[in-house]
Amino acid sequence: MMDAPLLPLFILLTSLLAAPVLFALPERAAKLRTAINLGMAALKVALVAWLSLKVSEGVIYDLRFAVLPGLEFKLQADPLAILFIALSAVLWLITTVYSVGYLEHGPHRARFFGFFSLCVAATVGIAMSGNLFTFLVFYELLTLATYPLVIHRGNAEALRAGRIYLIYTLAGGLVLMLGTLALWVLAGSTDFVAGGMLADLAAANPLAAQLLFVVLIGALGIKAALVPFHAWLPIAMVAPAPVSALLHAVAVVKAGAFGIMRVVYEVFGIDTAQALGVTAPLAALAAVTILYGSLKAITQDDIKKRLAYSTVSQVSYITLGVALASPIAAVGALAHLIHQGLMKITMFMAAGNLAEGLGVKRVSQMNGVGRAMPGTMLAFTLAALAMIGLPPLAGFVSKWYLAQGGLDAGHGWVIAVLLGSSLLNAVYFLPMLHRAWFRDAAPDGAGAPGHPRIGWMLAAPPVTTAVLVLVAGSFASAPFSPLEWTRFIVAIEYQE
Amino acid sequence: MIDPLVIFDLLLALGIVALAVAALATRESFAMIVVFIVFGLVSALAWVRLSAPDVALAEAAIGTGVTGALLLKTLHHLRCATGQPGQNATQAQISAPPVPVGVTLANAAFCGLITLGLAVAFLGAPAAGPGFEGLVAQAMPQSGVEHPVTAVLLNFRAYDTLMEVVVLLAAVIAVWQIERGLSDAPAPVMGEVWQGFARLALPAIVVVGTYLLWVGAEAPGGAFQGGAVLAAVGLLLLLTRAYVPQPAHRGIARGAFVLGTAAFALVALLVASGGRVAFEYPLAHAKTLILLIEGMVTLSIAVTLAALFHGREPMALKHEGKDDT
Amino acid sequence: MLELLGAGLIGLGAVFFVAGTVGLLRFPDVFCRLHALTKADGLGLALIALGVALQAGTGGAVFRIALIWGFVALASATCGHLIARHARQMAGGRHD
Amino acid sequence: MSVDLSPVMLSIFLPLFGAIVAFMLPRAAGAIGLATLALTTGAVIALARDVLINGAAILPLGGWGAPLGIDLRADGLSVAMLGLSCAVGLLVSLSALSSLRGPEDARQRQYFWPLWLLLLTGMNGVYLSTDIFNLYVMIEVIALAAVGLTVLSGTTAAVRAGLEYMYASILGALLFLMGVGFIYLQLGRLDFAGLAEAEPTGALIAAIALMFVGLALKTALFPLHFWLPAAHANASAPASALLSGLVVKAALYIVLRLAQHMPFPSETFLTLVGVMGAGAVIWGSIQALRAERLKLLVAWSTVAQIGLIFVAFARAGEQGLSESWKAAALLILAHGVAKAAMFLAAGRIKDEIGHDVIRDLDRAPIRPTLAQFTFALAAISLIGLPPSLGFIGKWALMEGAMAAGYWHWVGVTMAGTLLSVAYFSRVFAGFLRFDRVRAPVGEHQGWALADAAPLTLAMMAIALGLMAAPLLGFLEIGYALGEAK
Amino acid sequence: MTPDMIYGAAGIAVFGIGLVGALCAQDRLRRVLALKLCSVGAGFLLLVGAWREPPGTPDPVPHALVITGIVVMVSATAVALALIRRLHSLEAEDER
Repeated sequence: MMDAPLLPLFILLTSLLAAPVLFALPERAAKLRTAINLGMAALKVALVAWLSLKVSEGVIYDLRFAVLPGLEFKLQADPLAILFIALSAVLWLITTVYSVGYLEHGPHRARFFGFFSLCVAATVGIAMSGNLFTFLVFYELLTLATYPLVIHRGNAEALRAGRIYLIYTLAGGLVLMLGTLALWVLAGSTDFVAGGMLADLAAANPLAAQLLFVVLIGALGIKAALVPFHAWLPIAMVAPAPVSALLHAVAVVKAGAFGIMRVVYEVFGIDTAQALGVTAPLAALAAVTILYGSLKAITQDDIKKRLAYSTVSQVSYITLGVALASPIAAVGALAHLIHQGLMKITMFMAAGNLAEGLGVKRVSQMNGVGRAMPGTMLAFTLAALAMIGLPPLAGFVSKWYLAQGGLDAGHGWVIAVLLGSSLLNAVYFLPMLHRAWFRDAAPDGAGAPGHPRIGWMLAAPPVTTAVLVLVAGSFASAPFSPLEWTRFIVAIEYQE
Repeated sequence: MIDPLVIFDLLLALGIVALAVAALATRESFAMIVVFIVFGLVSALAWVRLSAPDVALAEAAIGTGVTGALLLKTLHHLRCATGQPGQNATQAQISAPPVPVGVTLANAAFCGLITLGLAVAFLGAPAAGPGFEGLVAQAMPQSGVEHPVTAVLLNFRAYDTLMEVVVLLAAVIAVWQIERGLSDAPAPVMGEVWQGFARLALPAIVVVGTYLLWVGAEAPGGAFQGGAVLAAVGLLLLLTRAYVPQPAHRGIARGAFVLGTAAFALVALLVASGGRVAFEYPLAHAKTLILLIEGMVTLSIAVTLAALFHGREPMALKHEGKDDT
Repeated sequence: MLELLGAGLIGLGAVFFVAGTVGLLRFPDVFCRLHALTKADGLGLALIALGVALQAGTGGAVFRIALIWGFVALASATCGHLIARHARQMAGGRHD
Repeated sequence: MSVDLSPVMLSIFLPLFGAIVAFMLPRAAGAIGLATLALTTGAVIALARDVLINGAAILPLGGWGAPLGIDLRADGLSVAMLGLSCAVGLLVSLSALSSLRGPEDARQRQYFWPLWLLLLTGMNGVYLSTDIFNLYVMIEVIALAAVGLTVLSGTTAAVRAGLEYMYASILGALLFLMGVGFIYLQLGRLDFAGLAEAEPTGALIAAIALMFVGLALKTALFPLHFWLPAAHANASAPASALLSGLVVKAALYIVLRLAQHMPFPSETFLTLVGVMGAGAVIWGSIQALRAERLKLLVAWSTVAQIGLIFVAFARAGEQGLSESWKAAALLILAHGVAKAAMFLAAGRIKDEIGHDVIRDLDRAPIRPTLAQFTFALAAISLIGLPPSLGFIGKWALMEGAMAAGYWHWVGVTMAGTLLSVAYFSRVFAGFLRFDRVRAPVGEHQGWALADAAPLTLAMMAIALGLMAAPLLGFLEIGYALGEAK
Repeated sequence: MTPDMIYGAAGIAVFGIGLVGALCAQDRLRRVLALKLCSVGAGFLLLVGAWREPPGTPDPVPHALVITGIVVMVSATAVALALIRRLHSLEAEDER
């Protein structure tokens, strides 16, 4: 097969170059815009598939050029990157379809899709960053590209949310810059190296290394919505549904979680991090976030807010898996990166459909919506059950590995956390399902099962992702399934 | 025994400082300007004592004469525009926001501190060591002129001088721009004696100015002093209303403004051939070229200074605002 | 001999200047001051110019000194006239 | 016999002749100005090529050679600054052509070009000069032309600001001149090479202090910034872009050069510079947060950003300025390009919606999208977000500060960055809010040609960040600091 | 006590006085005048640097520099005064 060393760059450019074209398109050129959007998204999926094949064959991709003397801008495609790119490429395609349907007659579509495209470019860039410096560049780009999406509605509430979002994330970016600089000054390199590269520094100056860890994880924790830096996430849910879906499932919170992985595994190295004694506190913080997020979710009546707190909780599974410092837990964490994405995107799209089709935005309005929109609600139900961790759905697989990893690492309390979280998940999701399927709609109020007006572009995406949730869980051991790929990665990171 | 000249120097220096204080402390604006003019002339005297007759001439003619005229004109304008000829300009400017006394005091204290520091630094500076005089003496034979100051101005550091003429050009363009459309304050009527004086003085001033220009090659004097004296002709013409700038004359005026700069820069560039660099006059033609440049520059300076005094660009006031170029 | 005479004349001229300046400072109004200045300084200048001319070596220098004296005399007379005119206008509040 | 037109001479003399011709032929001033800019840019490119191949170029004017004569010297830093003034100048000129098009702008148009070309003459002269008295004359050329440009719009506010600017300029230049006097007193010569040999005596310290204060006044370093906001905010858009993007840089460049050649200033002095810079960052940002008008906000942000550049000077540690000058140079270039873009964009916004009151930006039924986008791009560079040149500059600054253990300067830089996010996001909110408009908003206004120049500038500010490595390599050509120490 | 010391001190004093005036004066005209005083002070300093004990001739370069400085200063003064005149007219208009 043909060898293309610039493949990672092409993958980046499919969305990076699409953005200016989309900006420049006149508002009315809807068909052309859709064609470009879908064409580019499909092309990206194809390129990513090609890339994963090559990487699994052992081809190494490494593109770099110097920005400052010694400091390089570096793109690489390692298995971990592939995992994240694949997720974002596939979900971008699906979300694009959904967005086209969602915004069919809305204002500012040129702007929306331009930034949407930039946002995916940034995510792909984050995935393929070969060092922390490059990671930082794309991390900030992600912030900038998502801000206009968050405030897309352009009203006072959106602006306020946008401001809070911007302050949190840019502050996070600034702290990340500080940490990257410190890393650069202390270690002379910011490269991601399997097994880490800070063993010498940690031995020579453990305090500096610990501080560095705190700074870097703190910075990334803002985007990953770790408590106490999570406040922006529930506020940012004022964004349009596809944006929320992207934010929660693919781009922003995942970028944070992914960054934590990179830092723990490839900057510090899991052994070094453990030796520094920083993983246990991180695990504890993740556990607190998991429980706190779930507890807060229970009290929310707004569907998207409830989902947002659920994200706070679920994303920390990933952090927890990383911090447990056990290969088995790591498998769970990485798998959850994918699984949580699939589950959450399904739920946000379904929530969007409820709002669009029925005007339902609150849990208390959900009575009888199952009968009005059976497809959408079926997808939602599947995803919710997966979240709770019902076998054989995707959520179960990741929780299972996390629990095993906890035992493996000698942290028995993890089981309790997972159980508690699952219980809480059930407490906030089951009533929604109950209302949707088993309650009759109030005869007059909003959410009366009328004739939902949603096209296939809105209806199909959540169903697709729900099917993926089912498949990912049921065929977890198939080749090229997320779980298998994850094992491949963990073998590299733990250098077994 | 103390040298009587030292006493003279001391008294002169004290006088200069006193006049400086007086100029700023005088309340009435007109008196302030008069004191300033006296200050400038006395300073020029001191500069003669420092063996710098060229500079003294320039200071007297430009730094004091032209500057004084500019100040007086402005004062006249301020008083006329306010409508009360007798009123003090200070009171007229009510719209300037008052500065808190504390700030003023702090500023003054700060300045005092700086001055003290400078004085200490000056007294601690080494006795004047070798400057450029050796280099200048060596290079004089190749300079094309006999007077060292002129050699420095038009040959060794001709680039500075060119840029100085550019500053003058920038000033006149800026002034025309700033005062566009500004109506002229009514010229003061000065009576017959003044007219007679002007008529008598004009030719004499032209002669003196040209003489200063010519003598600059070997003795104190030169383009700037000559130009300033010639500018006095312009001032007299303007003040006696013997010449009223017309819109039609703008082209000529522009030409006169840029003449010095253009000629200077062209010569500077064009001599750079045959292995020579810019500003490197061929020795055989050095004196000619320098005189040529000086002549053009003198003319430009004279016209420019007069134009700076006149201020606004002459144009038909009827078409105010939508006047074409 | 000429040297000495020149010095004497310069000294005398200086006395007139001092007198004129005292007048400038002490007299009550513009016209009196002008009176003191123009008269005394005119004479003082003439005496000093004469003194310097006596000390000067060349004819050219003497010529230039004479010119200077002429110009200054002319200018100060005109100035005196203008100041007086202006003062009278101010006093009378009259414009012409 | 052919005349030897060295690109060093041309980059100063072309704008000079351009100014003369533009002044003589007011009707054709625009065309002449643009042609001059293009030619000058060509000369600078030729010069850059020369310098790249042969290293620093020295031209002893009149053939005398320093210290008697004046030498012009073009090294990497000079040429980079020349490039900045020409590239930014060319694009601002393009924008001026379109923004000064109306019949009511006839007078502005007539005077804009000669003044601007004289300004360019002065700036290019500064960047090539190696003689401190010549620098004094050059900054006066700049000052007069810049004041002329400031008051071009002719409003009361502009003239009042221009007068304050004039006072500050003259005073700054005179302080500088006094410093020149002390240098002469101490050394008996005025060229840069002579400065390097100087012993730090009282007279020299006085000279350094005087020149620094003079230049700080010219470049509006806190607390000597009082004249800048009004002057830059009230000038017309192209003039503001030139003033904020280029003019203050000339004085900054001189500070950089002097720091290169003068004996190493004491630690206390540097700390003081840094404290002033930090004050500028904080105070400028606070005022930008409070500003009611867009252009005023942008002007205050200049005060803050200038402060940051001085922080870069101040964080020189034991190694002297040998490293920190690079951060300062990068920040100067980055700010020059981005701020010019921002002022032009702000001018466009003001033109399109008729006012520039920040609070009411979101009431406008018309949104000049492209200008807003340009503004945002420029803000990215000014805030220092990757991959812009501003980011690289801040990176270099913080890296150096961290390596030297100056954590307080790191803190100041970070605070400045956050504050800039805060004040710029006020503007973004105005751009992107729509619920206060009654009429339907036509957001996409198409591609106005007038937006091309600012957009290009803004994209340059971003793209240059990716070219920072070759840029730094170029800046180091002929930099004599290592040898001088 | 040589002339350079005496006039050098005077020059610095004049510069300082000008500085005070430039920063503290409220009157616009007075501030211009104060700046002019500063420039005279700077001129003194340069000329003092050029001065040599009598048998020696002074260094001509600073003389040239001061002449340049004078011309530059008169240009700047002219612009400042034009601004003052313009501003005065504008303010008078605004008041009406």
